[in-house]
Amino acid sequence: MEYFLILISAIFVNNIVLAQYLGQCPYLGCSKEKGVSLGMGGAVIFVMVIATPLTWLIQEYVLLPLDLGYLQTIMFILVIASLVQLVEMFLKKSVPPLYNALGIFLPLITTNCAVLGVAILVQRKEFDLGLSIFYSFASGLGFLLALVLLAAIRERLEVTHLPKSMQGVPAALVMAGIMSLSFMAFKGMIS
Amino acid sequence: MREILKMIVVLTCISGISGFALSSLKQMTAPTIELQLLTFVQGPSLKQVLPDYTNDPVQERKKFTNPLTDKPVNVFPLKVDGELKAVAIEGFGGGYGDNIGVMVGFDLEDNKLVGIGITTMKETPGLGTRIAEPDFRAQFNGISESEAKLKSQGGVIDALSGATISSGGTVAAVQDAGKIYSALKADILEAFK
Amino acid sequence: MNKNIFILTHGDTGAFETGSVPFEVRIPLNGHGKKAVKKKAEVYPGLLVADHSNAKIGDMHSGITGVVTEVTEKHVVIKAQELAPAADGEDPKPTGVEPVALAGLEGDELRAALKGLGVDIRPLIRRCDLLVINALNPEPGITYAESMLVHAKSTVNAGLEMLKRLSPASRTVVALPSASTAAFDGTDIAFINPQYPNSLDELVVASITGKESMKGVNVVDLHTLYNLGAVAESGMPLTHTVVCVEGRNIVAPIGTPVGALLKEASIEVADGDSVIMGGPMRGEATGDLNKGIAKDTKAVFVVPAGVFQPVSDHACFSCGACVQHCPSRILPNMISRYVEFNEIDFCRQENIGACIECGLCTFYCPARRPMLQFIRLGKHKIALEEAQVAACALQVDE
Amino acid sequence: MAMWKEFSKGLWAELPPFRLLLGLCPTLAVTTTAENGFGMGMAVVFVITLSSFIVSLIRKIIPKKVRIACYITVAASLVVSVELLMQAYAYPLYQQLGIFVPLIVVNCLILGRAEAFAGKNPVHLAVADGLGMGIGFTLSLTFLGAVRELFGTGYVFGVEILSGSFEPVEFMIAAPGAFVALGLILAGMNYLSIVKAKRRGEPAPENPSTGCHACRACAGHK
Amino acid sequence: MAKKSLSTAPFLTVASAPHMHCGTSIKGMMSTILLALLPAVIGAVYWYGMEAIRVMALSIATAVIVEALCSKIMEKEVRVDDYHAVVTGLLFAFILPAGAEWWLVVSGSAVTMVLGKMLWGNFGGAPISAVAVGWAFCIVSWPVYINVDATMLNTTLVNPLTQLRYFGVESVADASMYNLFIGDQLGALGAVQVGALLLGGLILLARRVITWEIPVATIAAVLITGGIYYAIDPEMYANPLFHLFTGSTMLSIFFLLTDFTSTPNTRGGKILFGLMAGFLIILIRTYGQYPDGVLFAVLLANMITPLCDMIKPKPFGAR
Amino acid sequence: MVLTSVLSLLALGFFCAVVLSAASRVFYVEEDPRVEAICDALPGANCGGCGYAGCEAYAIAVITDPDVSAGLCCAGGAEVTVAVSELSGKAAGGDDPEISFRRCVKDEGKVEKKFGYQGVLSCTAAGLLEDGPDACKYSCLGYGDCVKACPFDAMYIENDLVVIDPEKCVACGACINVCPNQVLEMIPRRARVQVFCSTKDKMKAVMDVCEAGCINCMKCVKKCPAKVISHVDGQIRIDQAACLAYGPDCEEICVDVCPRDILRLMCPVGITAKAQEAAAAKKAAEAAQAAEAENPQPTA
Repeated sequence: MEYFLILISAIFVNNIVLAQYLGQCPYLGCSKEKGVSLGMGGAVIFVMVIATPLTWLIQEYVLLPLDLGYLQTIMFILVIASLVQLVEMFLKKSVPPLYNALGIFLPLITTNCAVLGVAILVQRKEFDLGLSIFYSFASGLGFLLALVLLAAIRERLEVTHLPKSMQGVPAALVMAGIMSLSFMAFKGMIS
Repeated sequence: MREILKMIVVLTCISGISGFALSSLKQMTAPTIELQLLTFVQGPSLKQVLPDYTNDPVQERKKFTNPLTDKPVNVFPLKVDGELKAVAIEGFGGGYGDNIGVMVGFDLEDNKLVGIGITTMKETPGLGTRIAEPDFRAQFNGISESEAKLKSQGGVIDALSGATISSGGTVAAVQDAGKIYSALKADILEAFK
Repeated sequence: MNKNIFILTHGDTGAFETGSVPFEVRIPLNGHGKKAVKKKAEVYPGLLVADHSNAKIGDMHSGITGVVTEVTEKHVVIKAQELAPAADGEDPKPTGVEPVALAGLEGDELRAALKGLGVDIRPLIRRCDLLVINALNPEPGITYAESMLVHAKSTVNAGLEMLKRLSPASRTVVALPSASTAAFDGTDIAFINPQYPNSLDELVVASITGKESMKGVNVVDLHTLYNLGAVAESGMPLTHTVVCVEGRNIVAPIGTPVGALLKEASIEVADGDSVIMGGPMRGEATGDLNKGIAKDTKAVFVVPAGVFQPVSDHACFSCGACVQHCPSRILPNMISRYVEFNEIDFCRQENIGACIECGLCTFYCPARRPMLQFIRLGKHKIALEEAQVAACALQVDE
Repeated sequence: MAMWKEFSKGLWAELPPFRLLLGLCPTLAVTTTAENGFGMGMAVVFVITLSSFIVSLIRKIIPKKVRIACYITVAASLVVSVELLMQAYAYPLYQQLGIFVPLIVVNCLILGRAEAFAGKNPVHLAVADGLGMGIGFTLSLTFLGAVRELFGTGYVFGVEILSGSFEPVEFMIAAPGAFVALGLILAGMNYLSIVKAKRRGEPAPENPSTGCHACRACAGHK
Repeated sequence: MAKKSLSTAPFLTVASAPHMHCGTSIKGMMSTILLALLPAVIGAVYWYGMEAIRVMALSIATAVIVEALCSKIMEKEVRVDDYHAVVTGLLFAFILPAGAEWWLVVSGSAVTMVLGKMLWGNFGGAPISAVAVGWAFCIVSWPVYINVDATMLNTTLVNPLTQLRYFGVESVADASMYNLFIGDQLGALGAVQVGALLLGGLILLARRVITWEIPVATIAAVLITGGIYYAIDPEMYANPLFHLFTGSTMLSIFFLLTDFTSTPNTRGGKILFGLMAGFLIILIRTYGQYPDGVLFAVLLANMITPLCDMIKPKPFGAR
Repeated sequence: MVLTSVLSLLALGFFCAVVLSAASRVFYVEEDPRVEAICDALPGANCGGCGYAGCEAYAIAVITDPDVSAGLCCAGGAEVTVAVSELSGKAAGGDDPEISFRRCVKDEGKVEKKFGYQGVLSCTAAGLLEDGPDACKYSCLGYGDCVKACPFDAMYIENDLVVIDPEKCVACGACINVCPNQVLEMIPRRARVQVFCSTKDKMKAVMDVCEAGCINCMKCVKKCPAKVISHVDGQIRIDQAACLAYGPDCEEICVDVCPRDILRLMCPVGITAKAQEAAAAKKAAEAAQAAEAENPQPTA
C-alpha cells in the first residue's frame, strides 16, 4: 500500500514537474514532438533509477557517518554528472541501438535538476533504499507523463492559428500552467 | 596515458580544494548558523508558547544532554519581567510530510504545559497545517503531560478532521518533549534557579 | 440537411434529347500533338481534327460542319456554318466519313481502329481479373444512368460486347442501383444501395468484392460504356456524348461550350454563380462559359450565388462532422490542418492517400472549410515532393 | 568596452529566463514574492560571477573529458557556500528558497555560461558576462515575483499596493500561476516587439522568442 | 443555325469541389446549444430568481465584450456574431453560485475567454475546455467566493455534495433522486438543473450537434466506477446515481465534455475520453479535496485528448 | 572535520576521474574529428534550441546532412555560426550574395481576374483550379505561399503581389520551389538587368491579358552583344553570371530595345542609397568630363 501511495503521489499529486517545478528546461525543451518526449522521459527514468540508489548509498555510508551533511550537494552532483557521462559512453560502445534511442538525451540530463532534486528529496523524506529506488522510478514516470501529455498537445497547437505572440514557448508555458492547474484536482487525495 | 593522469589529477585537486574551502567555510559559519536557526525556527514558536515573555530566550538558552538519546538539547527560559515563568523544550513527532517539531513550554511550578508552538512541519497546506492555528494549539494550554493525548488515545485533545496524522504527530512531539522535560527537570531547575 | 439529396435513383427520365447545333465548338485537346486541321479549314462531322501520339488515347473529331477559327495547344475552335458549295468543276465536298467495320477486327487492329475513332482505350484494356461496370448515377443530381439503361440499352449492350472483347478480365459484373430491373446476358449483376458515396468506384468495388482494394479490378462507368457503344454500333468516330444539364439529358457534340448548353436548357447565368462541369460533389467549376465539354463530361450544373454559404478561412474547430461522415475512415479535419500548416509528413501519417475525394467532409463542415481542396492540395504537394525525391535519386544514380 | 558589451547583453538582448529560456526551474519556483525572486537572483549572481571567474581562470588546465565534472564541482562548491552564507546571514530567505538553493547547481544557466563563455574567454570578459547574466536573471526574477506578488497578494516587497476591495488572486502564487504568468509575460514581450516593429514600418516582424529556427524550415528535424 | 457568340460572359465564381453544402454553420450549432441550454436557464431562474438572471447576463456580456476586444487586439476578424462567446459566457455562469459577487462573475468570465479561448487564437484553437479553465482559476483564486455554501446563506436548499464530503454518506442517504433531478438542490445555478440539462442534451443529440459516444461513455463510467465503490461498501460511498444527479456532472456530460475543440474526434477516442472523464469524476469526488471536482475531471480529460485521437480506425484500403 | 571533508571529496573526485578516464579508454568510439571540433565550437549548453537534442546531435547533423544549416545555434550567435560554417565547410554566405526576385508586374500590366476564386488561400491550391484566377496564368497569384515558406520573414504581400525585403532576404531559396507559377528566381544582388515577366505564352495571348507582359519579340536576344540573353522554354532568360562578367560596356542596350519595358535596369539590391548616390554623382561627373572632352568649350 505504501508503494502504491508513493506511486500515486509521485505521478499525480506531487508531480515533480507540475507541482515541484523541477526539470523545467527539458520539460519545455523536449516537448515539441511526442517521439522526442518519450525518449527523454525514458532516459530520465533510466538515469534517476540508477543515480538515486548511488546517492542514497553515499549519504548513508559516507556523509552521515562522517557528519558531512553540507557536502551533500557537491557529492551528489559529482556522482550524477560522472554517472551520466559513464552511462553515455557505455551505451555508445556496447548498446548502440539503445544509445541511438536514448543516448542523445543523456547530455541534457546532467543539467536536469529533476535528477538531483529527486536524490535530495529522497534524503529529506528519509526513505530506505528500496523505497528510494521506487520513488525515483515513480517520479520519473510522473515526468514522462507530464512530458508526453504536453508534447501531444503542443503537436496539436502547431496546427492551430495561435496569435503570433503566443507561438512557441509562451503557448507551451501557458499550457503547462493549465496542466498544472488540472493536476491540482489530485490535491489532498493523499493525506 | 599522460592525458588520463592529467584528468585524474585535475579532478581530484579541484574536488580536494573545494572540500577544503567548504569545510573551512562551514566551520567559520557554524555558530552563526546555529544562532539563526534558533532565532528563526525556534524563536517564533516561543512566542506561541508564551506570547508575553520579555527576555531573550535564545540568548539565555542552556544546553543539556538528553539522557534518553545522548544528544544535545536546548532549553529556553521564558521570563516575564525577570521572573522565570516557564522553560521551553522542543520535541519531535512523525507527521504526514516530515517530522513535526513542537516547542513545548512547561511551568516549573506545577509541571503543566503553558502552551505549545510549532517549529517545523511539512504538512499538507490547508489540512495538516491547521495544527499551527491557535484554536488547535490552545487545547494544550494548562493541561498536564499525561492529558496531552488525542481523545481516541484517552487524552483531551480533539484531532483535526481530515488531519488525523498531523494531529497525532503533534501529540507525539509533545509527549517527546515531555519525556525530555521529566528526564532533565532536576538539571533545569538547578541551571535556571 | 435532408439526406435524400444523396439518393441516386431518379427513375426513367425519358429518352435523351438532341440539342440544337451550337454556334461553335471548342474541342478540348489533351496533349494531342498533331493537329490535322489548320485555321480556316473547313470541317464536317466525323473529320479528324487532332491526332494523339499515344496509341491508347483517342483522337478528336469534329462534331459539326463549319470552319476552324482557332487552333491552340489546348483546343480547336470550330465555328458552325454551312460550307460554301463546291465550286464548279470540283468534286462535291464530302459531308461525312465512311463507317469503319469493327466487327471483323481483332487485337491490335481493333484497338488501333477504336483509337482512330476517338475512344480512349487506355482505361478499357487495363490488366485485371474482374471488370466492373459502374451503372449508377455517379453523383447526386445526375440522371442519365437509368434512362440510358432503358432507352439506349442497345448502345450500352454494344459497348459491353466491345468492352468484353477489349478487356482481359475473366469476369464482368454490372453494378446497378438496388431496385433496377435491367438485365444483361451472360453478365453478373450486383446491386448497390443508391446513396451518394456508394457510387464511387472504390466503394462499388468494395461492396462487390468485399475487399477495399482496387487490385485486379477495372471499373468502367456507364458513360464511357455508352460512348464506346455508340462507336461500336455505328463504326463512326465519337463526336457526341450525353451531358446531364440540370436534370435534362442532352446529346451534344463534344466541344460544345458550356454556355451554349446552358442556354439550350434555358438556364440563366449571372455574376457570381458557379458553373460546374461534372457532378456537384466532385466536378470542377469553370471560370469560362466558352469552355467546351470533353468526352467524359457527364453533367453541367449551375450553382447560383448565395445558395450556399461561401467557403471561409475559419479555423477548424474539430467538431468531428467530417470524421463521422468520411467513408475512408480518415481524419479530414487533422489532414486539412496539416496541409494548412504545411506539415506534409503528418499528412502521410494520417493516410491522406486513402481519401477517395467524395467531398462529404466539405459538405458537412459547419465552419465551411474547403476540406477537399485542402486534401487535394496535400496530395499534390506529396506528389511534388516525391517527384523531387525521384529526381534526386536519378541524379545520384547518374 | 568589450566588457560592457558582454555585461549588457545579459540585461536585455539575452535576458536569461525570458530570452534564452535558461534557468526556468528557479524562475518558476521561487517567484512567489518579489523578495524571494530578488534573493534567489542575488544568490545566482554570486554563484555565476564567481564560477565564471574560476572556470575562466582554470580553463586551460582542464582536460576536455572531465570538464563538465570540473565545472559542476566548482559551481557546486559555490552553491554550498551560498547556502551556508545564506543560512548564516539571511535565514528567512533560506527557509523560503528551500530545496532550490542546492538546485542552483543544476541551473542550466550556470553550467551553460561556464561552457559557452567562461570556458573559452579571458577572465575579465567572463566575469562581465557572468555578472550581466546574473543581474539580468535577478531583474527578471524580481519582476516576475513582483507581478505574481502584486496580483496574488496585493503587496509588492511587502508593501500594500492594491488594497480596499481587491481580492487577491491566489492562482497567481500557486504553481499553475507561475507557468501562466511567465507564459503571458513572454507573450507580452513578443507582442511589444511586434508592435514596435510595426511602428518602424516593417510589415512582417520576426517572432523574437521563437526565432528563425522555430519555423523548422531549415532545422532538418526528424 | 449559327448563333451569335455569347453575350457578355458573366463573372463566374470558381471554388473547389464539392459545390454543395449541408447548410450547417457555427452560428446554427451555437444557436442549437443555446436552445438546449434554455430549459436549464428556466430552471435556474425558477430556483434562484433574479440573482440567476443577473449572474448569467453579466457573464455573457463580459464574454462577448472580451472576445471582441481580444480579436481587435490580435487583429483578427471579430466573430462575436457566431454566438460562441454567448454560449461560453452562459456555461460559465452555470457553474457559478447564484449569489456570486459581480466582480467574480466579470473576472471569471473574462479569464474564461482569455485563458480558455482567445490566447489560443479564438474559436477553434483551445485544446482545453474554456469553462473548466475559468472555474479552476476561480476555485484556486477565490475558493470562498465561488463556494455555493458560503455565498448562498439565505437559501433553504442543501448542497448534497458538501454534505457527502463533510458529513459522510448517511447525511445524503435520504436525498430523493427525484428532487435532485428537478434541481431541488443547492449548487451552481445552472449545473444542478439536472433534468433540464438532460433534456438539453437530448436536444443536442437529436439535432446531431453532438454524438452519443462521449455522453454514453461518461455516464457508463460514472455508473460503473461509482457502482463498484457502492458495491464495496454502501455505508461509505454514495449511490452512483447520486453522483450523476449532483454537482456539475450532467452539465459536463452534455455540454463541456462534448466541447468541440478540446475533445477527440474518432469514435474510439471519444469512448476512451468519456470513460476516463467518468472515472476521474468519481475518483476526485471520492478522494479529492474539492467536493465537486467534475470540472477538474473535464480539464484532466482534455489533457489526454490528443492521445485519444491516436485511436483511429484503419483507413480505407487497409482492411 | 576539515580533514575528513577534504579526504572524502578527494576520494570521490579521484574515483570519478578514474572511472571516467577508464571508461573513456574502454568505451572509446571512433568519431569524425570534425564533430568534436564543432562540439567545441558550440556553446555546449545542450539547450536544445537548435531543434536537436544537445550540441553533439547538432554537430553530427551539420557534418552528415548537407541540408542542415550552419547557423542554427541561437545560444552562440553569429560567432558560432561563423565557426561552424568554417568547420563544416558550409557557406555562411557566398561571395556573390543573391536575393529572391519576383518576375511579375501584373499590377502595371493591369492583369484582370478571370473569375472569382473561393477556397484555400494558397497559390498552389488556386493554381490547380483553372490555371489560377488571374487572366495571365504565369502571374504572381499573391496568396503568399512563398511568404509562408520564408523562414526569415523577408516577404510580404502588397496589392496581391509578393514583395521581398532586401534587408532580410538571405537567399536561402525556400521560396523558389513553392511558387506554382515559378515567378520567383534567385538573382545576384549585383544583377544589372532583370526580366520582369515570366510568361511562356505567345505574343497574342500575352497582349490579350497584360499590358506589361513579355511578348517574346526577341529584340533583346538579338541585340545583346554578350549573347547572355536567351529564349528558353518560351521565356526570356539572362545568364546573370555571364552578364556581370561582360561588364557594363553594352550600356544595357537590351533595356533600351525592349518595347514592353520588361527588361529593366536594376539598382543593385542591397547597396545603400548613399553608395548609389555616390555612384550616380561619379557617373554624372564622368559624363560631364566626357562631354567636355568632346565639345571643348572655347576658351577665352
